[in-house]
Amino acid sequence: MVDMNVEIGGVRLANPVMPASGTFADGLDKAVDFERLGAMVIKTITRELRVGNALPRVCETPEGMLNSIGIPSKGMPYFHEETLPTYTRYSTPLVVSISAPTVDGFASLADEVSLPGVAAIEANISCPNLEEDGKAFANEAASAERATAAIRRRTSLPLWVKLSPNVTDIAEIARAVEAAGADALVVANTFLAMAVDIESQRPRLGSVTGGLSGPAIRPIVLRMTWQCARAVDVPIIGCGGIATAEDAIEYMLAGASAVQVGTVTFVHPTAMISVLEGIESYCLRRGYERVTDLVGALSVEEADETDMEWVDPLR
Amino acid sequence: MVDMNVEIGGVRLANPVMPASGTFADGLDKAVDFERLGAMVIKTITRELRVGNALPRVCETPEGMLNSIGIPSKGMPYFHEETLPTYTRYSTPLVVSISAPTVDGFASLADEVSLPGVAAIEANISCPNLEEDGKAFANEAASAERATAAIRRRTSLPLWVKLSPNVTDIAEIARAVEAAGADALVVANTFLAMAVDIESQRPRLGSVTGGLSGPAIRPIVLRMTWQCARAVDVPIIGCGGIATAEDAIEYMLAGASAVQVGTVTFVHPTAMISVLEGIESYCLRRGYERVTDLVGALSVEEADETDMEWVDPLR
Amino acid sequence: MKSPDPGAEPHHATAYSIAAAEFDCEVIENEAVNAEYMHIVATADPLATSVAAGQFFHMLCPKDGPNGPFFRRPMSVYKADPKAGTVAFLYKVTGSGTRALATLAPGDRLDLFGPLGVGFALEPDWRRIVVVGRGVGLATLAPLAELAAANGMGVTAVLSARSPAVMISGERFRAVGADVIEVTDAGGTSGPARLERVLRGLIADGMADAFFTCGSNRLLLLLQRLGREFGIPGQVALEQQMACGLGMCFCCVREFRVDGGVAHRRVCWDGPVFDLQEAISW
Amino acid sequence: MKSPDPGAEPHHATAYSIAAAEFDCEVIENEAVNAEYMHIVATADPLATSVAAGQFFHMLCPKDGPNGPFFRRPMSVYKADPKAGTVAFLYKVTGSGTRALATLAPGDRLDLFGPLGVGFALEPDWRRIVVVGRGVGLATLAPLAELAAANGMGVTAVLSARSPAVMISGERFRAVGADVIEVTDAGGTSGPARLERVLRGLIADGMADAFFTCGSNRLLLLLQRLGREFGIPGQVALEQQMACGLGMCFCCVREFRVDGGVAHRRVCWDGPVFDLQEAISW
Ligand SMILES: Cc1cc2nc3c(=O)[nH]c(=O)nc-3n(C[C@H](O)[C@H](O)[C@H](O)COP(=O)(O)OP(=O)(O)OC[C@H]3O[C@@H](n4cnc5c(N)ncnc54)[C@H](O)[C@@H]3O)c2cc1C
Ligand SMILES: Cc1cc2nc3c(=O)[nH]c(=O)nc-3n(C[C@H](O)[C@H](O)[C@H](O)COP(=O)(O)OP(=O)(O)OC[C@H]3O[C@@H](n4cnc5c(N)ncnc54)[C@H](O)[C@@H]3O)c2cc1C
Ligand SMILES: Cc1cc2nc3c(=O)[nH]c(=O)nc-3n(C[C@H](O)[C@H](O)[C@H](O)COP(=O)(O)O)c2cc1C
Ligand SMILES: Cc1cc2nc3c(=O)[nH]c(=O)nc-3n(C[C@H](O)[C@H](O)[C@H](O)COP(=O)(O)O)c2cc1C
Ligand code: FES
Ligand code: FES
Repeated sequence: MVDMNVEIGGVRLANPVMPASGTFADGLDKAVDFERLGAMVIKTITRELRVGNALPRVCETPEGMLNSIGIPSKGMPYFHEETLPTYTRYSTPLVVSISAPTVDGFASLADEVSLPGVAAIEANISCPNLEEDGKAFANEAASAERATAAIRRRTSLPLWVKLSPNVTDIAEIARAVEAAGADALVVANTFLAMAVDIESQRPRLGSVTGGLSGPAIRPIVLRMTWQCARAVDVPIIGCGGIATAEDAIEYMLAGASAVQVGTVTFVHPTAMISVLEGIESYCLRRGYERVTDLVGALSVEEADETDMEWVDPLR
Repeated sequence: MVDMNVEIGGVRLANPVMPASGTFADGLDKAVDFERLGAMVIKTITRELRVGNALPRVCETPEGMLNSIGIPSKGMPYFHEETLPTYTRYSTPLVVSISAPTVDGFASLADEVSLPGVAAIEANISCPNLEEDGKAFANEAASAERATAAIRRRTSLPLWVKLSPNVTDIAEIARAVEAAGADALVVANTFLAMAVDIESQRPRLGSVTGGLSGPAIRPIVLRMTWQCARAVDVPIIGCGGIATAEDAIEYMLAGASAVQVGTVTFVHPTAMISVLEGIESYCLRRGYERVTDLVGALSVEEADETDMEWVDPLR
Repeated sequence: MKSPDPGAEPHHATAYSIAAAEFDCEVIENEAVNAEYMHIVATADPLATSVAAGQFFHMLCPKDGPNGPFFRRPMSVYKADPKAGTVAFLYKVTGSGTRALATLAPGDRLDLFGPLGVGFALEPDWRRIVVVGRGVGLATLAPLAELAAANGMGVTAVLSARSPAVMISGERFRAVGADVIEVTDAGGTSGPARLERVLRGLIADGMADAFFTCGSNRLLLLLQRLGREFGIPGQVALEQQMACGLGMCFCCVREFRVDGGVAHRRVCWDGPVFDLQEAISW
Repeated sequence: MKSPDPGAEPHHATAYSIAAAEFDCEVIENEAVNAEYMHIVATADPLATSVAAGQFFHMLCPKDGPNGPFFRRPMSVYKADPKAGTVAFLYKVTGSGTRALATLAPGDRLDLFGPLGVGFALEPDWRRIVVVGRGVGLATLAPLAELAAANGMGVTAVLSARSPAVMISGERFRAVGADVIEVTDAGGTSGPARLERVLRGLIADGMADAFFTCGSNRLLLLLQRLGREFGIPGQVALEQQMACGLGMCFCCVREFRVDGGVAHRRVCWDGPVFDLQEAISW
């Protein structure tokens, strides 16, 4: 028996496997027993009523997909009356992902969703910040920090902050968000990307650009996870291109305390369960008593880094 | 007949298809007639003698690969005596990629390779800047600009600058590099990434992290190409995951004036030729007389962007 | 376009089966039925063969090249045979996914996820229904005709195609006792004016307690107009690009006329079968 | 490790064929020869069958799943038959690429790129050579034995394997008239001390004008030692992970002892056959 429990920034999870926001909804219960999940992370909600982006909203790319779903939102009354009761039926911890266009919007929405039955808040700060020219909060350490700090002041729930991978130095942003009071980091959201239909000579997505997800991005996000894990003390939840238990174990060895499974669920609806079972068998096979023993177990030899030693020019 | 000529920052090319630095060498002449290429871009050279990175230096990822080849360099005498004569036998323009650990190093190397037979210099500024803590020159607008300006002062050859995709705002860097005197931009180098062998629990690359290339990254680099093309006036050379003529046409529609083909050559050695022929047939079929008519022909409807209009909160 | 309630639940969103699963099936047959359509039959277990008319499976097509297919492909069931333990689909090769699907040979594996979506619903008091379909839409309507016949309803099937050579499923409809009217562009018999006359005739003869359609925008518009004029209810099966097929990703939304406003609904979850009048033609 | 000249050209880097091409071949046979090895034969045109002993093809293996294989896989030619227009390879299923390769059936396509690399070189004044190989390394040595025999040289082949059941190519060597000495771990005959006695015997008998080896580090070390002691030249075929196969990417470098220093060479381009004494064991 492997102890699969993990503690993620104040929330105790029965195992480290959970869905990524926007790739999970109650319909999945047709194929997956939600009681087996480490947590349920629901699609980002906003206070505002929104219909989402223009169609087409998805397209296929090499081992990945683009999405420009946007955040179709039915508003807060719907959240209270429909969404919350749908998930509080399960004993699995519920993580509510929130987004807002302003720092105050984030703070007051966090306050509003700090309700019984909600185990943690995941702040999706990859959205455009209307107070700063529409640049995403997650793109700069300062704005990421401001949003985090404002949310922190308004909720006593565990606060997970989801970073964007579209940045030069994710470790710097991770440190800023940790300093502002995040209890855990989710690394990461999608890469801004695009695709073109050469016959119509138009973008394949109705909104021109969208987010790239799926196995294609895994090596990049894995690197970011490793960098963040070395930069901060709070737990990291790895998220990007995880399709199998092996992929999830890569993330955990690189420093993730838990993982989110997104796009692959669209292709293999029961992927989360096989990831979970595969992690457990790996632990059994390798003699780990606790899944937490995997976290950061990567052994990195001091690289001799010959190529970094720029020797004196020859002449 | 389609006019396939393109003019890239002062160099006239017979067609817009060329290899990406580090994925091309004289051995390819076993399979490809170099006279058919738009240009020959050779592996980055440095002044210093270097052996390259620890092994393993490559690994496979979903629709892509990681490399941490580094820049094994045989030094300048070898460049003069062996490399240059190897390529000046062909009438195809030769582009010499250079790299250096300091601004002055870049400038003097540029000076040194400004030789007869060299058609243009490609500055690979994704290397660590020893004067700024080892951060890559290409990571910040200021350091990218300094390196470009220094090279510009020391060579009258056309200067192409190759950007890094590991940045928050590539358009900002493109503008800085253009302002510093670049004649064209190459968008882009590889994404910093990693992979882990879960059996040995070690990184798959000897140097832990490496660069992700191949089809997997195409949607991200295509987006960057589009952003850069809208930000600057100098021509853009698109580079990232191009495997087929369709991919190259996507780049050209999005604003690239030419393309570099990298990783796919390892899988299909004659890929550059099929890309070239495919672009020409597309032009014929669509009635374009000049390949340059494709550049930036993407039609982007004013997206109604419903999802960006954050309406007033309901309550 | 902005709607007052982007996700109002349609009234017939009752789940058809409470479970769906990923099935590793074996291909039994995969053959061209004419120049455009292929017929694929695969082994299926009881949960899979419990699929209702109008529901669909989400199919994992073999890889074709680096560009995919990455997503599954939705296909409505053409025939489910619980006794034989098989499900069958009729499909048209249109792009990378269906092209790859067409390469499967008997003995190959086929991964099916389902059954999914909301199928057709027959009101007990309907006696005679009219199904009007075109192209591959007929594949979706065939099991409905069978279901109606099994419930003792009379079925008139108006089958439209470009030419007799690519007309499908005529026998399938006749086999369940449907009156079949075949019309083709090639024969000049499928034009809207002529079809309208045919349908008005059926209405006059009391053959149309309800309309069912799939596969043509023009037919949808025509049936909506006649439905409104004569107060005849109806249902339409719609298509939309899908990623998850389970109502999770919101890529497959379409707009519907609901309570005087416009609502967004997910074709995979709230449909693919919708009320005839609520559908907005495309 | 740093070398004075990271890329000194090895002295035998003469190109074998001036051209290489991507061939779309048809699989004629792909069968297990024992519990560990498969034998694949594919159609090939004259450029492909001009491949020399020790040269290799870079094979595109079918896709196995999202993780690849992405790169080609290098395989030295086991037999090229210009008359029949075929090339054959002997391979061991070790990972994703060879696993996928093993699924190919006669009639399937196989994309081969080659011929590549520098093969074995026979000096005209050698009369008798000794080839010593282990495991799949024997596949690489078999065409060399054939070439030597065709040039009138005597060949002694010392074939080493874990057990007789996975011993390969014995007949292939015997067919060209080689003296074959089979040794196995299971039979306790493959230990270094015993092998050294065998080789010293061959040297004493004047059978060893040159040594050739492939597939075992231990054998390489042994032959290097004996080669130095008796001044016997030799060549070794080395393996290394490859991406391009054409000397472009520098992923396949290994270190070699050259002029008292250490040089980096590309196995795909400067090899895969190298001077016995320059190779550094791994
Ligand atoms: C509920 C439902 C039932 C269907 N039943 C059938 C059927 O019984 N027989 C049949 O031949 N076809 C049916 N279709 C259409 C079928 O899904 C598409 O033909 C198929 O997805 C095309 O994939 P492709 O890769 O060949 O084409 P591509 O054009 O390469 O596909 C590109 C993308 O667009 C999507 N796409 C393209 N055309 C359609 C379409 N018409 N509907 C939905 N997505 C599309 C694909 O799924 C994919 O995501 C049905 C569609 C839906 C939504
Ligand atoms: C010049 C040359 C000739 C060869 N000839 C033969 C032959 O005739 N028969 C035979 O069975 N094998 C031969 N090999 C080894 C063969 O290339 C590997 O067994 C094969 O690449 C393994 O691929 P995989 O996907 O099955 O294994 P994996 O372990 O999944 O491969 C992962 C990566 O490592 C590389 N790799 C793994 N093992 C080796 C290896 N031993 N050598 C080089 N790369 C490796 C793969 O190419 C791939 O890039 C030869 C290798 C070289 C370099
Ligand atoms: C269709 C779709 C919708 C998404 N919606 C959201 C969202 O609402 N909020 C959010 O934080 N992330 C969203 N994401 C991003 C995922 O949560 C995840 O970060 C990303 O897809 C990378 O993981 P993956 O490669 O496993 O999919 C969405 C992703 C997809 C594919
Ligand atoms: C093995 C390898 C070596 C590379 N070496 C260099 C290099 O020396 N200099 C450089 O500017 N880019 C180098 N690159 C990056 C490529 O030039 C190119 O920017 C990148 O691979 C993206 O293009 P692709 O997806 O078509 O390969 C290298 C890439 C690979 C795969
Ligand atoms: S396909 Fe995902 S919601 Fe319909
Ligand atoms: S495999 Fe690329 S240099 Fe050898």
